[in-house]
Amino acid sequence: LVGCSGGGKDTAADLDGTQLLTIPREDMGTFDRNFNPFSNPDFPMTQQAIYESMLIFNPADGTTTPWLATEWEVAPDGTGVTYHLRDDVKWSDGEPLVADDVVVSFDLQRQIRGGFDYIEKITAVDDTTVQFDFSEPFSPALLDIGQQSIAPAHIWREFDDPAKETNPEPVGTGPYTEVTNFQAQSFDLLRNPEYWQPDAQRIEGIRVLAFAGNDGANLAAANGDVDWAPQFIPNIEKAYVEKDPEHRFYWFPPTGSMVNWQFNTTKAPFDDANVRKALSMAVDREQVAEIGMQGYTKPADCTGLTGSYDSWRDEDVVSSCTWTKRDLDGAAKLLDEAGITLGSDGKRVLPDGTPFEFDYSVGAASSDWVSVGNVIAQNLAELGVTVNVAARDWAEVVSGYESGDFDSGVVWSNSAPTPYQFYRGVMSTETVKPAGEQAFENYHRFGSPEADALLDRFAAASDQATQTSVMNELEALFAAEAPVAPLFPGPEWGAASTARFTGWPTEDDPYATLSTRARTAVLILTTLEPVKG
Amino acid sequence: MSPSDTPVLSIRGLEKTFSIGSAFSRGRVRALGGVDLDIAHGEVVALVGESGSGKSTLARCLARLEQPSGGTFSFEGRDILTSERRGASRAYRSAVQMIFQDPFGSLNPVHRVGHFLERPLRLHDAAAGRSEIDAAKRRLMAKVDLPAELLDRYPHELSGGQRQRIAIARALAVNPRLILADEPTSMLDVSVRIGVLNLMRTLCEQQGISMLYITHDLASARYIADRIVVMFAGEFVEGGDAMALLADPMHPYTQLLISAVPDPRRRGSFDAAERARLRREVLHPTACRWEGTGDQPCSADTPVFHRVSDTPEHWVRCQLYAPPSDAPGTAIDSPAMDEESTVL
Amino acid sequence: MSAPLLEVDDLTVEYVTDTRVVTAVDRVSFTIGEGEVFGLAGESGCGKSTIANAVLRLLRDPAVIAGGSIRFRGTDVLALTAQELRAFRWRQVAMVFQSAMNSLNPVMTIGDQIADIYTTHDGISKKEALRRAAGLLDLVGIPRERLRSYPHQLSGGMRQRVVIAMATALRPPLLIMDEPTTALDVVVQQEIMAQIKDLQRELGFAVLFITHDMSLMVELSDRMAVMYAGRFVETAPAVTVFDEPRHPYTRALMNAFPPMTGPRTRLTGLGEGIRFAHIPDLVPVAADHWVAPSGPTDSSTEVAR
Amino acid sequence: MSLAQEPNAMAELDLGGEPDSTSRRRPAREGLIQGLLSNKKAIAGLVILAVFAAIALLAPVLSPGDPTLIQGLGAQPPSGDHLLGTTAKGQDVLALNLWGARSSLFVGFIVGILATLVGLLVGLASAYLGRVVDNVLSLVTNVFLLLPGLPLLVILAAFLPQGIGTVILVLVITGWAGSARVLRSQALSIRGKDFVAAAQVTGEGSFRIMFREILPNMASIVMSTLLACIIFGIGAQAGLEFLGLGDISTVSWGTNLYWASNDGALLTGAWWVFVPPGVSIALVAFALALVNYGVDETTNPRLRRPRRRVAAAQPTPVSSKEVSR
Amino acid sequence: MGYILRRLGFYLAAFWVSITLNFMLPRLMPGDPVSRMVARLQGSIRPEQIEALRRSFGVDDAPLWEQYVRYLGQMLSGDMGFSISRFPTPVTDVIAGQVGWTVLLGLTSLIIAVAIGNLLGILAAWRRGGVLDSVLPPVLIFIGSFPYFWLAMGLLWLFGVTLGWFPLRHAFSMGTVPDFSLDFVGDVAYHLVLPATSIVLVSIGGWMLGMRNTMIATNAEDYIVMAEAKGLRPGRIMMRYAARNAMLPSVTAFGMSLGFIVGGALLTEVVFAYPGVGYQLLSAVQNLDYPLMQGLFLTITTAVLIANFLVDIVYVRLDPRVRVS
Ligand SMILES: Nc1ncnc2c1ncn2[C@@H]1O[C@H](COP(=O)(O)OP(=O)(O)OP(=O)(O)O)[C@@H](O)[C@H]1O
Ligand SMILES: Nc1ncnc2c1ncn2[C@@H]1O[C@H](COP(=O)(O)OP(=O)(O)OP(=O)(O)O)[C@@H](O)[C@H]1O
Ligand SMILES: [Mg+2]
Ligand SMILES: [Mg+2]
Repeated sequence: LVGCSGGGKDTAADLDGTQLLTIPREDMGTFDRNFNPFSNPDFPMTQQAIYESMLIFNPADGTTTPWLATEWEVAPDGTGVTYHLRDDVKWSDGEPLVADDVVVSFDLQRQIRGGFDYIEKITAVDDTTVQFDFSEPFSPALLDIGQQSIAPAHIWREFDDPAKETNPEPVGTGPYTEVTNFQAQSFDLLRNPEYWQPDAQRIEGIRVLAFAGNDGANLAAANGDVDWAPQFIPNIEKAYVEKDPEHRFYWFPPTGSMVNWQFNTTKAPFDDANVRKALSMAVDREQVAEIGMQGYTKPADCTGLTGSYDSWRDEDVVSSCTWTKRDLDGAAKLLDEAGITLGSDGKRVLPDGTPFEFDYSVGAASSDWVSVGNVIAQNLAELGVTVNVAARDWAEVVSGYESGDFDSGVVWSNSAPTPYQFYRGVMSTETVKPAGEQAFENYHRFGSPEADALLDRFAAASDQATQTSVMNELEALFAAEAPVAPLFPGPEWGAASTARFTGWPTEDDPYATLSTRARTAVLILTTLEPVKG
Repeated sequence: MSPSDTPVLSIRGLEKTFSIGSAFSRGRVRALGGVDLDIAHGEVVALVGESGSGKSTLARCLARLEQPSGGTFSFEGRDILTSERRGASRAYRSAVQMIFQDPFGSLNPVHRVGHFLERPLRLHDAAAGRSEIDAAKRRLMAKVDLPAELLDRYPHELSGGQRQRIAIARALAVNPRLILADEPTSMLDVSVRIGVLNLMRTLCEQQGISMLYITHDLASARYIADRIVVMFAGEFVEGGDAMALLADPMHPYTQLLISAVPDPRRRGSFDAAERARLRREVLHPTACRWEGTGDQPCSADTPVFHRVSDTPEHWVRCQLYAPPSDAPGTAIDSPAMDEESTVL
Repeated sequence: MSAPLLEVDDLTVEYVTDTRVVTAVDRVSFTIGEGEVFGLAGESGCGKSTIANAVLRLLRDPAVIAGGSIRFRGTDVLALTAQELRAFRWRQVAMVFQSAMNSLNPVMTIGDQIADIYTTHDGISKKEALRRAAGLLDLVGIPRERLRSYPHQLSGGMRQRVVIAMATALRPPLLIMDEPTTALDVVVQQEIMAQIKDLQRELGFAVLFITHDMSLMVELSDRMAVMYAGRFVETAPAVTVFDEPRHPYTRALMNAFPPMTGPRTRLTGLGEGIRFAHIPDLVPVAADHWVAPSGPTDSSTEVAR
Repeated sequence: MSLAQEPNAMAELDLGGEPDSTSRRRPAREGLIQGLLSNKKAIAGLVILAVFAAIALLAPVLSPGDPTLIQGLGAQPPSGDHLLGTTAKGQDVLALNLWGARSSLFVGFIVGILATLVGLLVGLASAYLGRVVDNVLSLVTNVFLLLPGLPLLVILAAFLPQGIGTVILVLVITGWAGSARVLRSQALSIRGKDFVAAAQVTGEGSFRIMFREILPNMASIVMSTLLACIIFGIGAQAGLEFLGLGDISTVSWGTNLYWASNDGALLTGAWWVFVPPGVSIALVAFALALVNYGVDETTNPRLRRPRRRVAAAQPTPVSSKEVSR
Repeated sequence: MGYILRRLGFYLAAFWVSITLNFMLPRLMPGDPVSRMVARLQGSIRPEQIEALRRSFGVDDAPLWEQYVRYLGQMLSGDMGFSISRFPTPVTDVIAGQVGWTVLLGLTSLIIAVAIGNLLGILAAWRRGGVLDSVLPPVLIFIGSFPYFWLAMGLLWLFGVTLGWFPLRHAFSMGTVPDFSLDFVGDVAYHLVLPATSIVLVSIGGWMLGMRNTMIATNAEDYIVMAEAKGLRPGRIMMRYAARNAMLPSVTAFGMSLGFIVGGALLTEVVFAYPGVGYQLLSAVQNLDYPLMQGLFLTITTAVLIANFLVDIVYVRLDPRVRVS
């Protein structure tokens, strides 16, 4: 009764191999029983332990693991994909997985959550073959489609209103599907009796704990009450690792979205690429990463690509580019050329005589990015440019972004298995909306016809070589135009302890990221082994 | 009718009903049930009655601190309620002043004495300059027999009697023609009471000010007033020349009141049985006021006043005194209109 | 004359605050005989209530009985322990306070408040106590069903009668009445006084009667004292005080009440701001008539600041 | 006291006893100030307040430059260089707290003053004008009193643009009703006094009566309402900012706490970041409460500490003999 | 009876005002829940999914009055729609699951604070100048001056983390199944200790001081002196005569504090990861989950209004003077 059970404080006697893998969920103070894989936001472990996808892309090492599908073919003209499903997979209620399940899942996904607009038709060719036809060539679709969670058609067809279904007793193909002991602040997931890889179910089950915020979850992690700490932990060395250095470790691969400093290019002088570059050059990204992000990430380069896309990165572009390295003199020169000159008071003025002073918008809730803003403001002050860190409510900030009513601000980029979506989001004219009209991406409103052409070529290319060469051109274009100033790749938080479970992915063995919300989590769940005795 | 014959104040059927509680309730208290009264120039009328009979309410209505719910009154011939609908005019304020019961409550403790005299002087005599006002203040202090150096004091530094004198001086500052004095001495220490009464009497006599003197102390009413009106449960029940009325009270309630006044000279005359009878008669719920029998003209619907003595002013409103044909009393419409009716 | 019921000798009461010491009662002596009505008159703040409360030792914190003695039927009241005092109170001396409005607990029924007396002093059951309480109400002519009323449901006069009934509950030999009727209507006031008179005739208790209404006092008391600034200035039988007041302050008091009979003559009260200072001890001027000496043109008066 | 306490909870409860009549008769303002200056608790409170006020005013002198400046190594415990250590970002904790006093005290006092002012206007108008005005204003006041304060605060803070102005506005909106209620009931009792009627009979206008006759008599209650509102303001601002609903780009004790918790100060054992803002808030609130205590004791001498221990029902002591218990 | 009806009328009016406010507030702010969610999930929602999200959450473009009418209808029928941030759980389910814990925490701490605080106040006032009277009030005021989340965190770190005496989080141990066994109730009580203590510590001073001051005023009443003169035992005078009357303002304050129960435990819930509506309100606000926000606010307000109404009824029982009128 006394004390909290279920944590790393267990004595050896408790480690009988049946201990539950304890995972915190830091942004849900309480749980409502809702295992609908199509609802937003994701309910903990639903997409990881209960439902699975046809393949799993691991951004940490760029590999793709076949999962519910064993193999796939991309149509030569890039206008379709065919997946072949595993034939030994059963739903947790004993029904076999069939192609129709995939068809229904995509119908539901498109109907409830939207997206996949490029898919024209989905056909269940036979029980294990499902074919997707696109309206136009779209090579990034392979991973996109492959990572969609598949739900059982025989169950979901029965629901009157799938969007509002809370699915309290989920039926999935994942390793841990049996919900037990569901309480407002914790629930357990036990083994799927019908799992297709019974050998991989080495742990007894998963216990998820609810926390009303990072503080509580961090405390639990520091105290050793959880095995896995997938949330942001400040000063993690001291706060977490140091308390049990033998077992605890963390690994923050730079595989999240790229965090950019965007400028409203519909406003002068931000419409001038050189000004953008100059501002970017004034930023001390090392300091930004060190202080703003507690050293948990590293500076971005001129490609704007995160660690997920290391295989795409063109080292030539990286080495020839200058505007992501701190160079105050260079920045000053560029600004002088743009007519933004230093006034007598040490502050720069625009050609029209007004002081060069603008806002850095950021959501107040993202305290790390506010700190980043503070560092940037401090950096730019040295250049004679005044940046006001305007930390406001995210909704307000985003609505400013959407309508194009902002000076500059911090923004995340699209993340997807290939850099296509990233470059489309920052450079394509298709995503540019005139100021005043609501935009959902490309808030900075930069479009380049050149980029459009390259993006189209990339989408149509079905062979790796062509894709790589097109991508190199896109990278060079990005480096030349600097549509946004990439700051650093968002790290994917992850820390864990080997006190009770071993087999975690690490920097040396990056078979998955250490995130509980990524698709790759299922790889971890099927790899971990309980510590015994 | 010469101007001096016009009563200074003439009240007709004045009513006041209080609704108690807040917006959601409907409770009502009838504090004034339609009273008539005339006060002549320079006359001191005492209004006596039990606690809660509506004496203060009448004074407050006349001072325009409450809005009457019915009836009219006119001041110097002008119908006030119709001519000054929204609150009192400054002219009315400068003619009618009020003195309150509690000298501790009626002087704001945060102001100096001078302030209480200065404000009315400023408000009602705009042209006056600094020095004139100072002189006026000193004159006022002299009038109420107080040294001028008290002007710099705060009220709490004065004795009760001194405070009440300041209150009187404040009322006098505007040269009023009518003063409403609501139990001005009941809160004062006994030893200084008489001094204040003397002062008020003197002022009225010297300056021809009329006064409505409200009290429940019959002895002081007798001491100061020309005329006494007895009030009971929001109605006037008897009125007349002060000495005559007290010498020969007609209404049982008046009798009760008089018998209740302790008087050492009547030591031992205290008759509990007689008092109990009177009290029963007055306060017994069925002993309705003016409940006439069929042929007698005095009832609640058509209350009639009975003249009950040789002095024309002494009247009573009680069915006990319904005049038999040979009695000296005669029914009259209203005591207050009596004078006019004799003129007509 | 038999031994007096209450003997107060040289009583001095001080209010000791941080900044100053106020002597509210200054070397006051008087006696009350069995069944006697003793009146105490004087201006507001002269110390009347202080004397009354001192007798029961009810005075609160800054007050200290600085000297003198209080004896009740021979017992030294000032020597009683808290325990003994509780037994002494109400059984020997009961008290009626200035305002009945405030001396009844607003959230307890009348019955409970009366019953409290019996359950505490006589140790009888609540039921029995309530039965006796009903009897008490009969005594003052209030219907028994009023036992279940709360104080605010009664008129001022009824409340005061309830308090008087309570005071007589244990048939104490001495009743202290501190301005028992000031807050009441004249008519009701007379009613109450009559009631007290009746009860006193019936039960034979002595009364220490405090008021500043001289007429009332003279009418009711056997003997009276006039008090000024914590000191007695005159004591005598009531009629004597009325007929031949000796001290100027007593004279002023007597003048303050216009008569209800006789011609209207102009009275003069005590001049505004006149204060008497240094009142000497009383000296006898006639049998049973004591006065503090002061010249006809009183040299010891001074004008207050 | 912090967000937890309803504003004015104390002031309200204090109304239980009518102030002693002897002090009522003294002119309220002078007596109040004199009384406060001779009350030990009040003086202690005023001294603490003065120290913090000095800190706030002198922050630019005591710690020149931008307090948020990042000065090298983070998370350093107190040392000679940094008397209170540094934050995880390497900012000087002492500088942050010195500068934080400015915003916290500013917001607290402004909120206190505005909330009291609004409450005063509503209370006076309600009490003096009566009838419909009173009914409507009382309804609104009571509704605002009953609306759960903190949730309303959180929702309002979320809905208005972030910034110090919003914080002030929100706190005033949620804080005025308490003072209005207290002030109204006080104004109502003064409105019933004869000197108000006397002023009316003299011919004074409503405005003058409200502000020159009624208001000065409310000095002490206005004062304690003000103090209670300031306490509320400081505490509630800290709470809002701690939740990240305030203006996190200002430096205040609340934002310092926010950053401390954000940077895991407790988790890493950096108590020196976490303790100073909390203690500063507590000290200021305590000081204000002490002054309030003093106001109470001044207006109601009964509340003063007796010279000796006394039980309420103890018999009157006899000076010659020892007090019998 | 009239009094009760009058209060009822007032509460209905208050209810209407608050539901209207509840309707207006979310619609006054910039941004919509979908943008907020996009911002929060930072990149994991694709731009092309936004329209679908809007559709499924039913972000409404109908004219305001139409929305208002519909809203009133829904509120009266108890239909609060679906939570956006926890789609598709109905708002009523979200609230129903949590409100009990909040009430448990809030009510427990309120009752403890009121009971102990008032008792201390009574004793302090009864024995003026004693330890309770002179030492305790300043100490309690000082403790109460700390921001209550600060105190909560301090307690958590001291007694939870460092000393390990109490659990760090949640309302009961993980893995236990709620039932009414002694074990479970004990477990819940054990988890309640720290959160409740933090609230009690902060609020107890106010209660004590309030009670003490009223009680001191009450002790000077004539009916207390009369009770003493009657020779009653001090204990009886203290409880039946003095405390019974001095309690009345506390009862009203208690009613007011009920508002604090539901909303006020917000930060405490966050610090101790305690389930409850307070935290949910905060997250609803952060996610712009209008339906949940409205539902919570409405629930809280309704609860407070009903509770106050009950307090009014109790008050009528306690204070016979308001029964008539
Ligand atoms: N503002 C008010 N609201 C409601 N009722 C009132 C108000 N003022 C007076 N009353 C009621 O009107 C009646 C008459 O009151 P009023 O004060 O005029 O009596 P009074 O004769 O002056 O009594 P007293 O001798 O005690 O001063 C009383 O029953 C009183 O309760
Ligand atoms: N608690 C107190 N502290 C200091 N002085 C006090 C206190 N109580 C009474 N006094 C002083 O003691 C004196 C006598 O007061 P007391 O109440 O006995 O007068 P009283 O004759 O009963 O007056 P009243 O006729 O107004 O009732 C007064 O001058 C008063 O100022
Ligand atoms: Mg009156
Ligand atoms: Mg007295």
